[in-house]
Amino acid sequence: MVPRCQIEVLYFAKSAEIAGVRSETISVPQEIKASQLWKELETLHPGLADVRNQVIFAVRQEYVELGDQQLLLQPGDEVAVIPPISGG
Amino acid sequence: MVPRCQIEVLYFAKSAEIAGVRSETISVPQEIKASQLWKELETLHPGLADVRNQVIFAVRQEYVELGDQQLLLQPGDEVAVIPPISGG
Amino acid sequence: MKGVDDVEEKPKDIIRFTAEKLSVGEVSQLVVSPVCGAVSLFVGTTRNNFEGKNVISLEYEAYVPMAENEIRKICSDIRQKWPVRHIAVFHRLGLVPVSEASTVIAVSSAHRAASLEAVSYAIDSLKAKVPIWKKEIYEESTSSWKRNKECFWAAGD
Amino acid sequence: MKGVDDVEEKPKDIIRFTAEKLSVGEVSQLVVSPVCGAVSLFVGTTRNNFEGKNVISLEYEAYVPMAENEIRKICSDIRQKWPVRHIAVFHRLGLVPVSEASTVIAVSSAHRAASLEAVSYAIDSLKAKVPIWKKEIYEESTSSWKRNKECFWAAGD
Repeated sequence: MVPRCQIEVLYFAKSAEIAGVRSETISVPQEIKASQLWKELETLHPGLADVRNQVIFAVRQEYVELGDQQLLLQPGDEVAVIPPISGG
Repeated sequence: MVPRCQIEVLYFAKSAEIAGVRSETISVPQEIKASQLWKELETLHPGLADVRNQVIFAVRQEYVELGDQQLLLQPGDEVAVIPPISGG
Repeated sequence: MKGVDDVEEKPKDIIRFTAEKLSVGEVSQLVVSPVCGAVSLFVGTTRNNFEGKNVISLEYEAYVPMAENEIRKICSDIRQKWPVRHIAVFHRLGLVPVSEASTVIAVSSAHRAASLEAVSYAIDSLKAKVPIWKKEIYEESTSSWKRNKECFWAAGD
Repeated sequence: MKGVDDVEEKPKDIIRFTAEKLSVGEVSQLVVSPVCGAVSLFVGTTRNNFEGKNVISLEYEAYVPMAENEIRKICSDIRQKWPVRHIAVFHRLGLVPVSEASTVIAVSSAHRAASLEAVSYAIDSLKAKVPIWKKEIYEESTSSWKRNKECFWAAGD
Protein backbone atom coordinates (compact mmCIF):
# COMPACT_ATOMS: atom_id res chain seq x y z
CA MET A 1 0.00 0.00 0.00
CA VAL A 2 1.29 3.42 -0.91
CA PRO A 3 1.47 5.63 2.20
CA ARG A 4 -1.08 8.42 2.31
CA CYS A 5 -0.71 12.07 3.21
CA GLN A 6 -2.87 15.10 3.77
CA ILE A 7 -2.85 17.77 1.09
CA GLU A 8 -4.59 21.11 0.70
CA VAL A 9 -6.87 21.36 -2.34
CA LEU A 10 -7.78 24.83 -3.60
CA TYR A 11 -10.72 25.56 -5.89
CA PHE A 12 -11.11 28.68 -8.01
CA ALA A 13 -13.77 30.35 -10.12
CA LYS A 14 -16.28 27.86 -11.57
CA SER A 15 -14.70 24.89 -9.79
CA ALA A 16 -15.15 26.69 -6.46
CA GLU A 17 -18.82 27.30 -7.26
CA ILE A 18 -19.32 23.62 -8.11
CA ALA A 19 -17.38 22.26 -5.14
CA GLY A 20 -19.03 24.74 -2.80
CA VAL A 21 -15.71 25.25 -1.03
CA ARG A 22 -12.62 27.27 -1.81
CA SER A 23 -10.24 24.92 -0.03
CA GLU A 24 -10.26 21.62 1.82
CA THR A 25 -7.79 19.20 3.33
CA ILE A 26 -7.98 15.65 1.99
CA SER A 27 -6.02 12.47 2.43
CA VAL A 28 -4.56 10.87 -0.72
CA PRO A 29 -1.84 8.35 -1.65
CA GLN A 30 1.57 10.02 -1.75
CA GLU A 31 2.16 8.53 -5.18
CA ILE A 32 -0.79 9.09 -7.44
CA LYS A 33 -1.46 9.84 -11.07
CA ALA A 34 -2.92 13.26 -11.76
CA SER A 35 -5.96 11.64 -13.39
CA GLN A 36 -6.47 9.47 -10.31
CA LEU A 37 -6.28 12.48 -8.01
CA TRP A 38 -8.97 14.12 -10.13
CA LYS A 39 -11.20 11.04 -9.65
CA GLU A 40 -10.80 11.45 -5.89
CA LEU A 41 -12.03 15.03 -6.19
CA GLU A 42 -14.97 13.94 -8.37
CA THR A 43 -15.90 11.44 -5.67
CA LEU A 44 -16.02 14.26 -3.13
CA HIS A 45 -17.82 16.68 -5.49
CA PRO A 46 -19.61 14.79 -8.30
CA GLY A 47 -20.53 18.06 -10.06
CA LEU A 48 -16.87 18.51 -10.97
CA ALA A 49 -17.32 15.88 -13.71
CA ASP A 50 -18.83 18.68 -15.82
CA VAL A 51 -15.58 20.63 -15.96
CA ARG A 52 -13.14 17.73 -16.22
CA ASN A 53 -12.10 18.60 -19.78
CA GLN A 54 -11.57 22.25 -19.00
CA VAL A 55 -9.39 22.19 -15.93
CA ILE A 56 -5.76 21.67 -15.10
CA PHE A 57 -4.00 21.18 -11.76
CA ALA A 58 -1.40 23.37 -10.20
CA VAL A 59 0.73 21.20 -7.91
CA ARG A 60 2.91 23.27 -5.62
CA GLN A 61 2.07 26.18 -8.01
CA GLU A 62 3.22 24.41 -11.18
CA TYR A 63 0.77 23.39 -13.91
CA VAL A 64 0.13 19.66 -14.33
CA GLU A 65 -2.42 18.24 -16.78
CA LEU A 66 -4.98 15.70 -15.58
CA GLY A 67 -3.21 12.81 -17.32
CA ASP A 68 -0.88 9.95 -16.59
CA GLN A 69 1.78 12.00 -14.85
CA GLN A 70 2.77 10.49 -11.51
CA LEU A 71 2.57 12.97 -8.62
CA LEU A 72 4.81 12.60 -5.58
CA LEU A 73 3.00 14.42 -2.83
CA GLN A 74 4.30 15.55 0.55
CA PRO A 75 2.13 16.31 3.59
CA GLY A 76 0.82 19.87 3.33
CA ASP A 77 1.33 20.14 -0.44
CA GLU A 78 -1.00 22.54 -2.20
CA VAL A 79 -2.93 21.29 -5.24
CA ALA A 80 -5.15 23.80 -7.02
CA VAL A 81 -7.95 23.13 -9.49
CA ILE A 82 -7.49 25.69 -12.24
CA PRO A 83 -10.41 26.38 -14.60
CA PRO A 84 -9.69 28.22 -17.87
CA ILE A 85 -8.07 31.50 -16.98
CA SER A 86 -9.40 34.87 -18.06
CA GLY A 87 -7.19 37.58 -16.60
CA GLY A 88 -5.95 40.68 -18.36
CA MET B 1 9.60 88.03 -66.58
CA VAL B 2 7.79 85.82 -64.12
CA PRO B 3 5.68 87.93 -61.74
CA ARG B 4 6.95 88.07 -58.18
CA CYS B 5 5.13 87.75 -54.90
CA GLN B 6 5.81 88.11 -51.21
CA ILE B 7 6.01 84.94 -49.19
CA GLU B 8 6.60 84.20 -45.53
CA VAL B 9 9.69 82.09 -44.81
CA LEU B 10 9.86 80.26 -41.47
CA TYR B 11 13.09 78.92 -39.98
CA PHE B 12 13.29 76.26 -37.28
CA ALA B 13 15.91 74.72 -35.01
CA LYS B 14 19.42 74.90 -36.46
CA SER B 15 18.29 76.84 -39.54
CA ALA B 16 16.78 79.52 -37.28
CA GLU B 17 20.06 79.76 -35.37
CA ILE B 18 21.99 80.20 -38.61
CA ALA B 19 19.57 82.65 -40.21
CA GLY B 20 19.29 84.61 -36.99
CA VAL B 21 15.55 85.00 -37.58
CA ARG B 22 12.57 82.74 -37.10
CA SER B 23 10.55 84.25 -39.94
CA GLU B 24 10.87 86.85 -42.65
CA THR B 25 8.91 88.11 -45.62
CA ILE B 26 10.74 87.96 -48.93
CA SER B 27 9.90 88.64 -52.56
CA VAL B 28 10.40 85.75 -55.01
CA PRO B 29 9.22 84.74 -58.50
CA GLN B 30 5.78 83.13 -58.35
CA GLU B 31 7.13 80.23 -60.42
CA ILE B 32 10.39 78.99 -59.07
CA LYS B 33 12.16 75.68 -58.64
CA ALA B 34 12.63 74.56 -55.05
CA SER B 35 16.42 74.50 -55.54
CA GLN B 36 16.30 78.07 -56.87
CA LEU B 37 14.26 79.24 -53.89
CA TRP B 38 16.89 77.74 -51.64
CA LYS B 39 19.59 79.73 -53.46
CA GLU B 40 17.65 82.88 -52.73
CA LEU B 41 17.67 82.00 -49.05
CA GLU B 42 21.40 81.28 -49.17
CA THR B 43 21.94 84.73 -50.69
CA LEU B 44 20.13 86.26 -47.73
CA HIS B 45 21.86 84.02 -45.16
CA PRO B 46 25.11 82.58 -46.53
CA GLY B 47 25.58 80.38 -43.46
CA LEU B 48 22.63 78.26 -44.63
CA ALA B 49 24.95 76.63 -47.20
CA ASP B 50 26.21 74.43 -44.35
CA VAL B 51 22.85 72.72 -43.91
CA ARG B 52 21.78 72.52 -47.54
CA ASN B 53 22.03 68.73 -47.67
CA GLN B 54 20.12 68.26 -44.46
CA VAL B 55 17.02 70.35 -44.95
CA ILE B 56 13.73 70.08 -46.77
CA PHE B 57 11.04 72.68 -47.44
CA ALA B 58 7.49 72.66 -46.27
CA VAL B 59 5.44 74.67 -48.78
CA ARG B 60 2.00 75.47 -47.43
CA GLN B 61 2.73 72.78 -44.82
CA GLU B 62 3.57 70.02 -47.32
CA TYR B 63 7.09 68.61 -47.63
CA VAL B 64 9.00 69.48 -50.83
CA GLU B 65 12.62 68.46 -51.42
CA LEU B 66 15.13 71.10 -52.55
CA GLY B 67 15.24 69.75 -56.11
CA ASP B 68 13.84 70.49 -59.53
CA GLN B 69 10.22 70.63 -58.48
CA GLN B 70 8.52 73.77 -59.78
CA LEU B 71 6.73 75.74 -57.07
CA LEU B 72 3.71 77.89 -57.84
CA LEU B 73 3.58 80.46 -55.09
CA GLN B 74 0.78 82.79 -54.11
CA PRO B 75 1.20 86.02 -52.14
CA GLY B 76 1.29 85.23 -48.44
CA ASP B 77 2.26 81.57 -48.91
CA GLU B 78 4.20 80.02 -46.06
CA VAL B 79 7.47 78.23 -46.84
CA ALA B 80 9.31 76.63 -43.94
CA VAL B 81 12.92 75.46 -43.78
CA ILE B 82 12.82 72.10 -42.04
CA PRO B 83 16.05 70.69 -40.58
CA PRO B 84 16.16 66.99 -39.66
CA ILE B 85 13.37 66.36 -37.19
CA SER B 86 13.87 64.88 -33.76
CA GLY B 87 10.51 64.74 -31.98
CA GLY B 88 9.18 61.86 -29.93
CA MET C 1 15.64 64.73 -11.19
CA LYS C 2 19.28 65.41 -11.89
CA GLY C 3 20.06 62.14 -13.58
CA VAL C 4 23.71 63.02 -13.86
CA ASP C 5 24.88 61.91 -10.46
CA ASP C 6 22.12 59.41 -9.81
CA VAL C 7 23.21 56.04 -8.64
CA GLU C 8 21.93 53.87 -11.46
CA GLU C 9 18.93 51.97 -10.14
CA LYS C 10 18.81 48.19 -10.39
CA PRO C 11 16.19 46.74 -12.75
CA LYS C 12 12.96 46.17 -10.82
CA ASP C 13 10.04 43.79 -11.34
CA ILE C 14 7.03 45.29 -9.59
CA ILE C 15 4.09 42.90 -9.31
CA ARG C 16 0.93 43.81 -7.45
CA PHE C 17 -2.59 42.47 -6.95
CA THR C 18 -4.98 44.91 -5.36
CA ALA C 19 -8.66 45.58 -4.81
CA GLU C 20 -7.98 49.31 -5.22
CA LYS C 21 -8.61 51.30 -8.39
CA LEU C 22 -5.52 51.21 -10.61
CA SER C 23 -3.78 54.45 -11.56
CA VAL C 24 -2.11 54.40 -14.98
CA GLY C 25 -0.07 57.47 -14.04
CA GLU C 26 1.30 55.88 -10.88
CA VAL C 27 2.26 52.62 -12.58
CA SER C 28 3.94 54.58 -15.36
CA GLN C 29 5.86 56.63 -12.82
CA LEU C 30 7.13 53.46 -11.10
CA VAL C 31 9.08 52.35 -14.18
CA VAL C 32 10.42 55.75 -15.31
CA SER C 33 14.20 55.89 -15.26
CA PRO C 34 16.68 58.64 -16.12
CA VAL C 35 18.59 56.18 -18.33
CA CYS C 36 15.47 55.32 -20.33
CA GLY C 37 13.86 57.15 -23.24
CA ALA C 38 10.73 55.03 -23.45
CA VAL C 39 7.88 53.71 -21.34
CA SER C 40 5.28 51.51 -23.01
CA LEU C 41 2.04 50.58 -21.31
CA PHE C 42 -0.96 48.36 -21.76
CA VAL C 43 -4.18 48.98 -19.87
CA GLY C 44 -6.94 46.36 -19.90
CA THR C 45 -10.33 47.96 -19.28
CA THR C 46 -13.78 46.58 -18.65
CA ARG C 47 -16.00 46.55 -21.73
CA ASN C 48 -19.72 47.15 -21.51
CA ASN C 49 -20.65 44.33 -23.86
CA PHE C 50 -19.93 40.71 -24.72
CA GLU C 51 -21.67 38.91 -27.57
CA GLY C 52 -24.50 41.38 -27.51
CA LYS C 53 -25.05 41.18 -23.75
CA ASN C 54 -24.68 44.29 -21.61
CA VAL C 55 -21.94 43.85 -19.04
CA ILE C 56 -22.50 45.81 -15.83
CA SER C 57 -19.21 44.93 -14.18
CA LEU C 58 -16.53 42.28 -13.90
CA GLU C 59 -15.32 40.43 -10.90
CA TYR C 60 -11.76 39.12 -10.77
CA GLU C 61 -10.19 36.53 -8.54
CA ALA C 62 -6.68 35.08 -8.61
CA TYR C 63 -4.58 32.32 -7.13
CA VAL C 64 -2.37 35.13 -5.92
CA PRO C 65 0.91 33.45 -4.86
CA MET C 66 1.03 31.34 -8.02
CA ALA C 67 -0.06 34.29 -10.17
CA GLU C 68 2.82 36.32 -8.76
CA ASN C 69 5.21 33.47 -9.57
CA GLU C 70 3.92 33.16 -13.11
CA ILE C 71 4.28 36.90 -13.65
CA ARG C 72 7.80 36.73 -12.25
CA LYS C 73 8.57 34.07 -14.88
CA ILE C 74 7.16 36.33 -17.59
CA CYS C 75 9.38 39.19 -16.38
CA SER C 76 12.35 36.86 -16.51
CA ASP C 77 11.44 35.76 -20.06
CA ILE C 78 11.17 39.42 -21.08
CA ARG C 79 14.64 40.15 -19.72
CA GLN C 80 16.01 37.25 -21.77
CA LYS C 81 14.47 38.68 -24.91
CA TRP C 82 14.74 42.46 -24.65
CA PRO C 83 16.98 45.02 -22.96
CA VAL C 84 14.38 46.55 -20.67
CA ARG C 85 14.83 48.43 -17.42
CA HIS C 86 11.83 48.20 -15.12
CA ILE C 87 8.68 46.10 -15.44
CA ALA C 88 5.45 46.71 -13.53
CA VAL C 89 2.44 44.39 -13.70
CA PHE C 90 -0.63 45.39 -11.71
CA HIS C 91 -3.90 43.49 -11.67
CA ARG C 92 -7.04 44.49 -9.88
CA LEU C 93 -9.17 41.95 -7.97
CA GLY C 94 -12.82 42.02 -6.98
CA LEU C 95 -15.42 44.16 -8.73
CA VAL C 96 -14.22 46.34 -11.61
CA PRO C 97 -16.84 48.72 -13.04
CA VAL C 98 -17.13 49.36 -16.78
CA SER C 99 -14.33 51.57 -18.21
CA GLU C 100 -12.02 51.01 -15.24
CA ALA C 101 -8.68 49.24 -15.54
CA SER C 102 -8.39 45.56 -14.66
CA THR C 103 -4.68 45.44 -15.48
CA VAL C 104 -1.86 47.91 -16.12
CA ILE C 105 1.47 46.73 -17.51
CA ALA C 106 4.36 49.18 -17.89
CA VAL C 107 7.90 48.61 -19.17
CA SER C 108 10.75 51.09 -19.53
CA SER C 109 13.72 50.79 -21.88
CA ALA C 110 16.47 52.95 -23.34
CA HIS C 111 14.96 52.68 -26.83
CA ARG C 112 11.34 52.23 -27.71
CA ALA C 113 11.25 48.94 -29.64
CA ALA C 114 12.21 46.90 -26.58
CA SER C 115 9.47 48.19 -24.30
CA LEU C 116 6.80 48.16 -27.02
CA GLU C 117 7.50 44.52 -27.84
CA ALA C 118 7.89 43.56 -24.19
CA VAL C 119 4.50 45.00 -23.23
CA SER C 120 2.81 43.14 -26.03
CA TYR C 121 4.52 39.91 -24.98
CA ALA C 122 3.63 40.52 -21.33
CA ILE C 123 -0.10 40.86 -21.88
CA ASP C 124 -0.16 37.89 -24.29
CA SER C 125 1.66 35.74 -21.72
CA LEU C 126 -0.45 36.97 -18.83
CA LYS C 127 -3.60 35.94 -20.68
CA ALA C 128 -2.15 32.52 -21.49
CA LYS C 129 -0.54 31.53 -18.21
CA VAL C 130 -1.42 33.54 -15.12
CA PRO C 131 -4.15 32.05 -12.89
CA ILE C 132 -6.63 34.91 -12.77
CA TRP C 133 -10.34 34.59 -13.43
CA LYS C 134 -12.93 37.04 -14.62
CA LYS C 135 -16.64 36.67 -14.10
CA GLU C 136 -18.82 38.89 -16.21
CA ILE C 137 -21.96 40.19 -14.59
CA TYR C 138 -24.70 40.93 -17.11
CA GLU C 139 -27.55 43.37 -16.94
CA GLU C 140 -30.07 40.51 -16.86
CA SER C 141 -28.47 39.44 -13.54
CA THR C 142 -26.83 36.39 -15.01
CA SER C 143 -23.10 35.89 -14.93
CA SER C 144 -20.45 33.83 -16.64
CA TRP C 145 -16.87 32.78 -15.96
CA LYS C 146 -14.76 33.69 -18.95
CA ARG C 147 -11.80 31.99 -20.57
CA ASN C 148 -9.00 33.63 -22.54
CA LYS C 149 -8.55 32.16 -25.99
CA GLU C 150 -4.84 32.18 -25.08
CA CYS C 151 -5.39 29.86 -22.06
CA PHE C 152 -2.96 27.10 -22.92
CA TRP C 153 -4.84 24.00 -21.75
CA ALA C 154 -8.40 24.80 -22.75
CA ALA C 155 -7.96 26.67 -26.01
CA GLY C 156 -9.47 23.95 -28.15
CA ASP C 157 -12.66 23.39 -26.22
CA MET D 1 -19.89 54.82 -15.80
CA LYS D 2 -23.00 52.85 -16.75
CA GLY D 3 -21.96 51.94 -20.26
CA VAL D 4 -25.30 50.33 -20.91
CA ASP D 5 -27.28 53.34 -21.98
CA ASP D 6 -24.34 55.47 -23.02
CA VAL D 7 -24.66 57.14 -26.33
CA GLU D 8 -21.74 55.59 -28.17
CA GLU D 9 -19.08 58.26 -28.49
CA LYS D 10 -17.66 59.12 -31.88
CA PRO D 11 -14.01 58.24 -32.48
CA LYS D 12 -11.83 61.17 -31.44
CA ASP D 13 -8.37 62.29 -32.51
CA ILE D 14 -6.95 64.43 -29.70
CA ILE D 15 -3.76 66.27 -30.66
CA ARG D 16 -2.08 68.71 -28.31
CA PHE D 17 1.17 70.66 -28.05
CA THR D 18 1.82 72.18 -24.68
CA ALA D 19 4.55 73.65 -22.51
CA GLU D 20 2.95 72.01 -19.46
CA LYS D 21 4.13 68.80 -17.85
CA LEU D 22 2.38 65.83 -19.48
CA SER D 23 0.23 63.50 -17.37
CA VAL D 24 0.17 59.89 -18.54
CA GLY D 25 -2.92 59.24 -16.45
CA GLU D 26 -4.86 62.12 -17.99
CA VAL D 27 -3.98 61.19 -21.57
CA SER D 28 -4.94 57.58 -20.87
CA GLN D 29 -8.25 58.72 -19.42
CA LEU D 30 -9.02 60.74 -22.55
CA VAL D 31 -9.12 57.64 -24.75
CA VAL D 32 -10.90 55.24 -22.37
CA SER D 33 -14.21 54.05 -23.75
CA PRO D 34 -16.88 51.71 -22.37
CA VAL D 35 -16.87 49.80 -25.66
CA CYS D 36 -13.11 49.21 -25.48
CA GLY D 37 -11.16 46.57 -23.58
CA ALA D 38 -7.70 47.97 -24.28
CA VAL D 39 -5.67 51.15 -24.04
CA SER D 40 -2.08 51.07 -25.24
CA LEU D 41 0.33 53.90 -24.55
CA PHE D 42 3.79 55.05 -25.43
CA VAL D 43 5.62 57.62 -23.32
CA GLY D 44 8.82 59.20 -24.59
CA THR D 45 10.99 60.41 -21.71
CA THR D 46 14.17 62.48 -21.49
CA ARG D 47 17.32 60.38 -21.06
CA ASN D 48 20.23 61.62 -19.02
CA ASN D 49 22.88 60.56 -21.51
CA PHE D 50 23.76 60.55 -25.19
CA GLU D 51 26.96 59.02 -26.52
CA GLY D 52 28.60 59.32 -23.14
CA LYS D 53 27.62 62.93 -22.57
CA ASN D 54 25.45 63.90 -19.62
CA VAL D 55 22.21 65.47 -20.77
CA ILE D 56 20.78 68.00 -18.33
CA SER D 57 17.59 68.71 -20.20
CA LEU D 58 16.01 68.84 -23.63
CA GLU D 59 14.35 71.70 -25.37
CA TYR D 60 11.64 71.06 -27.95
CA GLU D 61 10.23 73.30 -30.62
CA ALA D 62 7.69 72.51 -33.35
CA TYR D 63 6.16 73.96 -36.47
CA VAL D 64 2.88 73.58 -34.65
CA PRO D 65 0.18 73.97 -37.31
CA MET D 66 2.01 71.66 -39.71
CA ALA D 67 2.87 69.22 -36.92
CA GLU D 68 -0.82 69.02 -36.03
CA ASN D 69 -1.66 68.33 -39.67
CA GLU D 70 0.98 65.61 -39.93
CA ILE D 71 -0.31 63.96 -36.78
CA ARG D 72 -3.84 64.17 -38.14
CA LYS D 73 -2.61 62.28 -41.23
CA ILE D 74 -1.02 59.63 -38.99
CA CYS D 75 -4.32 59.24 -37.12
CA SER D 76 -6.09 58.82 -40.43
CA ASP D 77 -3.55 56.20 -41.56
CA ILE D 78 -4.07 54.34 -38.28
CA ARG D 79 -7.82 54.27 -38.80
CA GLN D 80 -7.27 52.77 -42.27
CA LYS D 81 -5.14 50.01 -40.79
CA TRP D 82 -6.67 49.10 -37.43
CA PRO D 83 -10.10 49.24 -35.78
CA VAL D 84 -9.26 51.69 -33.03
CA ARG D 85 -11.56 53.97 -31.07
CA HIS D 86 -9.80 57.07 -29.75
CA ILE D 87 -6.30 58.36 -30.44
CA ALA D 88 -4.47 60.96 -28.33
CA VAL D 89 -1.07 62.39 -29.26
CA PHE D 90 0.45 64.90 -26.84
CA HIS D 91 3.86 66.51 -27.27
CA ARG D 92 5.52 68.85 -24.85
CA LEU D 93 7.39 71.97 -26.04
CA GLY D 94 10.13 74.02 -24.38
CA LEU D 95 12.37 72.64 -21.66
CA VAL D 96 11.80 69.04 -20.57
CA PRO D 97 13.88 67.92 -17.56
CA VAL D 98 15.42 64.45 -17.38
CA SER D 99 12.88 61.65 -16.69
CA GLU D 100 9.89 63.76 -17.69
CA ALA D 101 7.68 62.92 -20.68
CA SER D 102 8.23 64.65 -24.02
CA THR D 103 5.42 62.75 -25.72
CA VAL D 104 2.48 60.60 -24.70
CA ILE D 105 0.54 58.60 -27.28
CA ALA D 106 -2.57 56.66 -26.27
CA VAL D 107 -4.94 54.55 -28.38
CA SER D 108 -8.03 52.62 -27.32
CA SER D 109 -9.55 49.63 -29.10
CA ALA D 110 -12.02 46.84 -28.44
CA HIS D 111 -9.25 44.23 -28.57
CA ARG D 112 -5.63 44.71 -27.66
CA ALA D 113 -3.74 43.90 -30.86
CA ALA D 114 -5.15 46.94 -32.68
CA SER D 115 -4.12 49.51 -30.10
CA LEU D 116 -0.71 47.90 -29.45
CA GLU D 117 0.16 47.95 -33.14
CA ALA D 118 -1.33 51.40 -33.66
CA VAL D 119 0.75 52.96 -30.86
CA SER D 120 3.92 51.47 -32.26
CA TYR D 121 3.04 52.78 -35.72
CA ALA D 122 2.16 56.20 -34.32
CA ILE D 123 5.49 56.79 -32.59
CA ASP D 124 7.45 55.45 -35.59
CA SER D 125 5.55 57.80 -37.91
CA LEU D 126 5.81 60.76 -35.54
CA LYS D 127 9.58 60.37 -35.49
CA ALA D 128 9.75 60.13 -39.28
CA LYS D 129 7.35 62.86 -40.34
CA VAL D 130 6.25 65.38 -37.74
CA PRO D 131 8.18 68.69 -37.70
CA ILE D 132 9.36 68.77 -34.10
CA TRP D 133 12.93 69.45 -33.01
CA LYS D 134 14.84 68.51 -29.91
CA LYS D 135 17.95 70.27 -28.70
CA GLU D 136 19.96 68.40 -26.11
CA ILE D 137 21.61 70.53 -23.46
CA TYR D 138 24.74 68.90 -22.04
CA GLU D 139 26.33 69.30 -18.65
CA GLU D 140 29.37 70.96 -20.24
CA SER D 141 27.04 73.76 -21.39
CA THR D 142 27.18 72.76 -25.01
CA SER D 143 24.10 71.79 -26.95
CA SER D 144 23.15 69.95 -30.10
CA TRP D 145 20.14 69.73 -32.38
CA LYS D 146 19.20 66.09 -32.81
CA ARG D 147 17.86 64.14 -35.76
CA ASN D 148 15.70 61.04 -35.65
CA LYS D 149 17.13 58.16 -37.65
CA GLU D 150 13.57 57.80 -38.97
CA CYS D 151 13.59 61.36 -40.43
CA PHE D 152 12.70 60.56 -44.04
CA TRP D 153 14.85 63.07 -45.92
CA ALA D 154 18.08 63.10 -43.92
CA ALA D 155 18.40 59.49 -42.83
CA GLY D 156 21.42 58.76 -44.97
CA ASP D 157 23.59 61.70 -43.95
